Amino acid sequence: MNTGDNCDQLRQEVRTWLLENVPAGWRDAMTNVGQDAFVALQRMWFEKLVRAGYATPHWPEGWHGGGRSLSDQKVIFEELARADAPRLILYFVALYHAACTLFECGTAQQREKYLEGILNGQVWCQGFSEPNAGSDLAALRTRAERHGDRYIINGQKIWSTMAQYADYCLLLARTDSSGPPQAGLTYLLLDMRSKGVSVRPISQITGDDEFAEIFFDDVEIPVENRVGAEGDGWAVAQATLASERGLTLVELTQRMRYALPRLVRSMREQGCEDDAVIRRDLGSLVVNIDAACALADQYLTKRIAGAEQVGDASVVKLFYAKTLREFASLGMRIGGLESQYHSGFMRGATQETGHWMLDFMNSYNWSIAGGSNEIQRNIIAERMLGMPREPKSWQVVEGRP
Amino acid sequence: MNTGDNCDQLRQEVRTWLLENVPAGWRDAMTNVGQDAFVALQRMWFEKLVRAGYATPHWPEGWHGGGRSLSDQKVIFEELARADAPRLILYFVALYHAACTLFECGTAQQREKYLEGILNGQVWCQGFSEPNAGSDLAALRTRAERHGDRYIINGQKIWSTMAQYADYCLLLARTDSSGPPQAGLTYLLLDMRSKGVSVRPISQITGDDEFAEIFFDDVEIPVENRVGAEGDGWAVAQATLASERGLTLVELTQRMRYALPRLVRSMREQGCEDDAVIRRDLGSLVVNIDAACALADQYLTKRIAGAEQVGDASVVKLFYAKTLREFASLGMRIGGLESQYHSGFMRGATQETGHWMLDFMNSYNWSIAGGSNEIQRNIIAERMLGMPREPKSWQVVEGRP
Amino acid sequence: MSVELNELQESARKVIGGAGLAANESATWSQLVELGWLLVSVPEALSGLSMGLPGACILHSELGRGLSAAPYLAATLAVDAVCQSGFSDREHWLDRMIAGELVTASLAESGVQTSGKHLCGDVQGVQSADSARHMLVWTAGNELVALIALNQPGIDIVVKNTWDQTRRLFSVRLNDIDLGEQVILAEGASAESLIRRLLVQRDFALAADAVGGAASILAMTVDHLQTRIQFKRPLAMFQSLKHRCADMKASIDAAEALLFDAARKVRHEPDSPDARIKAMGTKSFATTMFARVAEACLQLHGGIGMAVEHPCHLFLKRALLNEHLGSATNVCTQETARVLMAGTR
Amino acid sequence: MSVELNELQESARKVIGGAGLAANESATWSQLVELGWLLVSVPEALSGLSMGLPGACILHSELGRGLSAAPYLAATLAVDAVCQSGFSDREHWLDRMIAGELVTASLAESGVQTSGKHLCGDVQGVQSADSARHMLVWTAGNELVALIALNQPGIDIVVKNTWDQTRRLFSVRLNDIDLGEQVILAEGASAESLIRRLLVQRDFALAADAVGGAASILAMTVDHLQTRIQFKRPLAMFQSLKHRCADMKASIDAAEALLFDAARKVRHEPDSPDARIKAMGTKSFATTMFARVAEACLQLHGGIGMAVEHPCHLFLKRALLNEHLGSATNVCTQETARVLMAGTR
Repeated sequence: MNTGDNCDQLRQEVRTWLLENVPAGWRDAMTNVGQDAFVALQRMWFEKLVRAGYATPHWPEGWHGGGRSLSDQKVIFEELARADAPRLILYFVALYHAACTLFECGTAQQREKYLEGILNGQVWCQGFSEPNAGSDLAALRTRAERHGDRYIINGQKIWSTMAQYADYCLLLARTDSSGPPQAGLTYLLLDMRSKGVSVRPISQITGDDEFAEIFFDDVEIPVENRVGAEGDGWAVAQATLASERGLTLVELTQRMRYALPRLVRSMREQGCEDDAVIRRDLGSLVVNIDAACALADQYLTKRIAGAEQVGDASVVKLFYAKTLREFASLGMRIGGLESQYHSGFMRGATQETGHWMLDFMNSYNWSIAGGSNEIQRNIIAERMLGMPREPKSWQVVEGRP
Repeated sequence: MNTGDNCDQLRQEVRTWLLENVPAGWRDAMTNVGQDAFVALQRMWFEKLVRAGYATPHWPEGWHGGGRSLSDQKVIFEELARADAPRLILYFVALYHAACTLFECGTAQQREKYLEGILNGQVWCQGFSEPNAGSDLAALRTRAERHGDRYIINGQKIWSTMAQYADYCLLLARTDSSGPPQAGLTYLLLDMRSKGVSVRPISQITGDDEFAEIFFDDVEIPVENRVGAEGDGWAVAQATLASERGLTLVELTQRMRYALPRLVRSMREQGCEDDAVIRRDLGSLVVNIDAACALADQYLTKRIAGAEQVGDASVVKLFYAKTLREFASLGMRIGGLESQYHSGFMRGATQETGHWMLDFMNSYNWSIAGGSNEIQRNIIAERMLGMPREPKSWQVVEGRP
Repeated sequence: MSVELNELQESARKVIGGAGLAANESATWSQLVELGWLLVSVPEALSGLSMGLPGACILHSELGRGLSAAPYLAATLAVDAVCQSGFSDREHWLDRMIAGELVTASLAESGVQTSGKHLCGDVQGVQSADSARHMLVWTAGNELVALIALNQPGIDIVVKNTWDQTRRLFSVRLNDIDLGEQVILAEGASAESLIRRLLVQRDFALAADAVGGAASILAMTVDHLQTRIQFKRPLAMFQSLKHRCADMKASIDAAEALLFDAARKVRHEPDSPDARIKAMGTKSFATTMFARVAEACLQLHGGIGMAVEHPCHLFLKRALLNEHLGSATNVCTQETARVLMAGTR
Repeated sequence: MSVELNELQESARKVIGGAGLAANESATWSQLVELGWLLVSVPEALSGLSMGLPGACILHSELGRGLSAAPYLAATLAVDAVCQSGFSDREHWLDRMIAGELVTASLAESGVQTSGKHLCGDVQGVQSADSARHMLVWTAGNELVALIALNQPGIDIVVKNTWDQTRRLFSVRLNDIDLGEQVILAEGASAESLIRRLLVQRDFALAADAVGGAASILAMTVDHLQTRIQFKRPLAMFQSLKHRCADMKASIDAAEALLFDAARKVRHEPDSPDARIKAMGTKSFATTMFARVAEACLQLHGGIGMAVEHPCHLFLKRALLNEHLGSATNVCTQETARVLMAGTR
């Protein structure tokens, strides 16, 4: 891992900038407020980061802020975590999924059209999952029928993060049902203001509604909005999914570490700072977090060295999800009965807010979404340990266990 | 559950008898001794129990000690546990598996021939498992070929408890390989002194050798030693396996409860009786043991009421195995480095001896043997919860996870 | 389980099951009043069903299974306290309570103290306090049990917004409440034993609620796995999910066995120190089990479990709240260890 | 990992792997002496490889993978203590040690005290004491580090019959050993920092041993599951077994990442309090992980895992012993919590 002069200088620079620019008290300002306040904060923070060049360090050279090495990006993310800066949740799909897909698979024309828009604050969402294709993307059924220079879309997407705010959508749809399921998918860019698009936010068990369903009723998309060839959607989607691997986990694991003092303060508030059982579990959590940070760091180091292997990301995500759950669980134990009272709803704060029950429920985002723990275990067992895959098709027949 | 006068009177009677008859200091006498001493103790204790009628309360009326109700049997087992009496490991197969099989499926002639021998101290072993048929009995391959009025046996058995001491063996062998695997099995009674039988004790990781392999090289068994019809072996084996269900678990869970003071004494010896973390885990173990006892008790109550359902026994065994492991693990934590030194080898003591590492390893007997935890989970999921069975046959094909 | 208890369970399951999950609070309350469920543990001498702790556990378990909103637990505590007390007006109070006038109580630890002739302090976890005219209180120091009117000066009732939406909890602040004007049920040694009795019932009830809730969410989860198709097969075909369900089934059965075993063992002396320890052990085992089961079931539901429209989260939130009501889990385990150690030479 | 470390790892894996599991102690010892592995953390100035903690972790991890019997851990502690000390005879001692004369040390907590000019007390967990002429000791109170001859009067060496058969531990009793006749390596403040440095190395070494051992037993278990046929298919096809292997893989990877991350972070100040905390955390995490992995692997082996002829149990016993060597797990977690709390406003 490069910890040389360049990195140290950048670290100092980012740290100083954050000290001056992270909106003071943003957590309190985001507690028990409506969506508008949240969107306004995200926009303000996005613009600041874009201007400073810290929102797009992963973009190629030539683009604003772009051309940074992975190790420089890591420094930026670590410092964002350290400074407890807001996460750019509203712009995440735009900055990572959309941008990286366009850089990797888009045409020059598409890049020109959309990337500038992203820098100007256009919000994107991802339309991959469907009600019957959650973990199993190959089963998706939203249809895209070619009519001349347009595709006509009918169907439904679900679990689309912040779709209700989105200007554009990364849409994976089926253009062919005749061959193998993965071969019939096509990747399209959809203007969310198109006729026939409707969005219904999903009320979550946290009280939030950061996910939404999207319904398509004869929605038209021009053929030039296709990314890659017709039927190449599966491959393009892989580029989308790989776009932020690693860095996000570095940031999130570091955020856990910097959030540990919240547990300690809770212990003091609850007068249980001398409880040996709680202290033992706290000590054990600290080490688990160190391990999660080390795993994420090692993973990024491997990526920098071009030595990433299939399954590496699954290990990090699985371990992170487990540790995050432990974090929130310990918080609840410390908080006692009080942890079961609504202590305010903090928008966009995601993890380790100190509202332990909220944090606990949010931790399921990491064990279910983006490939559930179960899917990650399959990948690790099959692709790292070389154990047999689950059979492709499977007859339900009676037989001894 | 009957807790009426009869039971209370029996309890008092058994308790008094045990007070006078349990060999004082038998645990110390069994520590670091050879097999002969162990066999001698078992024989002595067996004879005492037979004479008192407490070895065969589950036998039918008319047989010595027999004709007791299940609730009376429960009282006897509870009191044996309470008195920390030696378990009759050497005679277990004879008293339960062999006797119950003969009562249920044997001919009058077979019963006459063998049951008296059992009461006189003949040792039996069970020849079911094979190297490639552990959890999967239907796959067993030891052959029994009919030649006139004899079967000729060739093959191998494994994990046969105390086969090296056995006079007879309950043998499950294949007489037919043409049909469905379970249909070709036949149940035979084998004199272990027959020509061609050889026994090799298996050295266990505990230092014990209570299991053995049995090899058959053209061993002859007279046809009259067959139990049930040729090809009915699977059904007869079920009777064998069901023969001691319930009572053993009542006894074992009660033994855990009465062994708890050993943990407390260890804590005092190690000076950690005020360690809050250990105390918390001890308290939690106590409740787990209460739950295990309650489960075993409930199970027997169901059997008495004729209300047993498939899977009930699996739940009890799974929970017992888990709790037993916790018991020994806590013992090791309390014992610290000392728990990792050989503290003596106690023959026939099975569980919760206070030699924590020995106990820990012995606890695998309950999570692996007699239907592993994994098999029990299958039974619970499939037959209690109604989830699909594992497919009968399964092609290894590539496919998404 | 006796025939009597079995019948009670069957009829309760029919009633609660018929009303659907998390049914309307006041409708459930009226129904259970009508069915005479408040009489389940009342002694025969007072025209009750005299089914003691086992009977109460049956009903609490079914109410947990249905995520019932009715303040049955609080009400039965008050009913029992009145039954146990010898005060003159007892029958009159009992009649009103059995007829459906709610006297509520706290499901949490008491924060009440006597100060001269007055009561002060916070009572947390009071069920449906806005529907009650009176509340049963006991002091943290075990000196006193009383019924106090909730509409008198010096009482502040604050609704607590719990994550669990299936029950409504309040905190009630007592500001120098004059004892002379309240109904005193017990004082001194008899208060100590009555309070122990109440805490035993409370902990058993929470444990029973947990057992019923866990069985219910597991059944729902198995149904989900049987019907949800991924990779062209029902999720229930995946062995790792099957095994997790099996483990949950085993721990639910263990908690249930423990619950009824302990309830039967202490039913004749529910105010004894032994009953208290058994209740604490059962409560901590069952509520911890329920929380872990509900956590796992949410995971097994996948995305849909995160949506408010699916009832999965209602179980999780009730389970996590139960963990923090009644005796604290760490106190339960420490006390259990203490008793074992004190009894070991 | 640097290219250098990678190369060290590859060559060590070849050597240890080639010798087979739990290879002969003295053959392994000779081989590692010959390969210069005792020099791995010795400073360049003393003709060492100067690869510090990360280099040591590589080798310990490979030795754990192979269930090595050689007293390498004890020996490197003694070598390091000599390197760090300024005593006149240093180079001479170092030459003898590097050439293969074993100076052993304890892998457990020290029970040694100074009493006037004498040393007293028990030293537990001394590796292969019967092959050594000297032993490194430090006092429990951190006053002193010394080399003492094992063949002098007042020394009682007792072999301890550990369940782990892959290493040989002894306890050494010191009865009024005259300090004047021993080689004193450090006293006072410099002893305190040297002892900290030794404990850090010991804990890292045990953690590395655990990481290597766990990776090894998991690989063996996956092989077993791939080849063992039950119900007409390899056990490795059963998803619940696959998922348990996946969970183990994740925790082994986490321990390994933690190990090398922590070793790298403290390599320049391995005698600092921060190094001590990191070493304790890493040790408790890794040895707990190894014990849980080995426990599960034995279960996954089924009956054959219970037979002494299969090496599965060797890993389990080494894993459980490792948990009880070095800093005690409960002390590690309590200390980690203490440091966090002290640093939190």
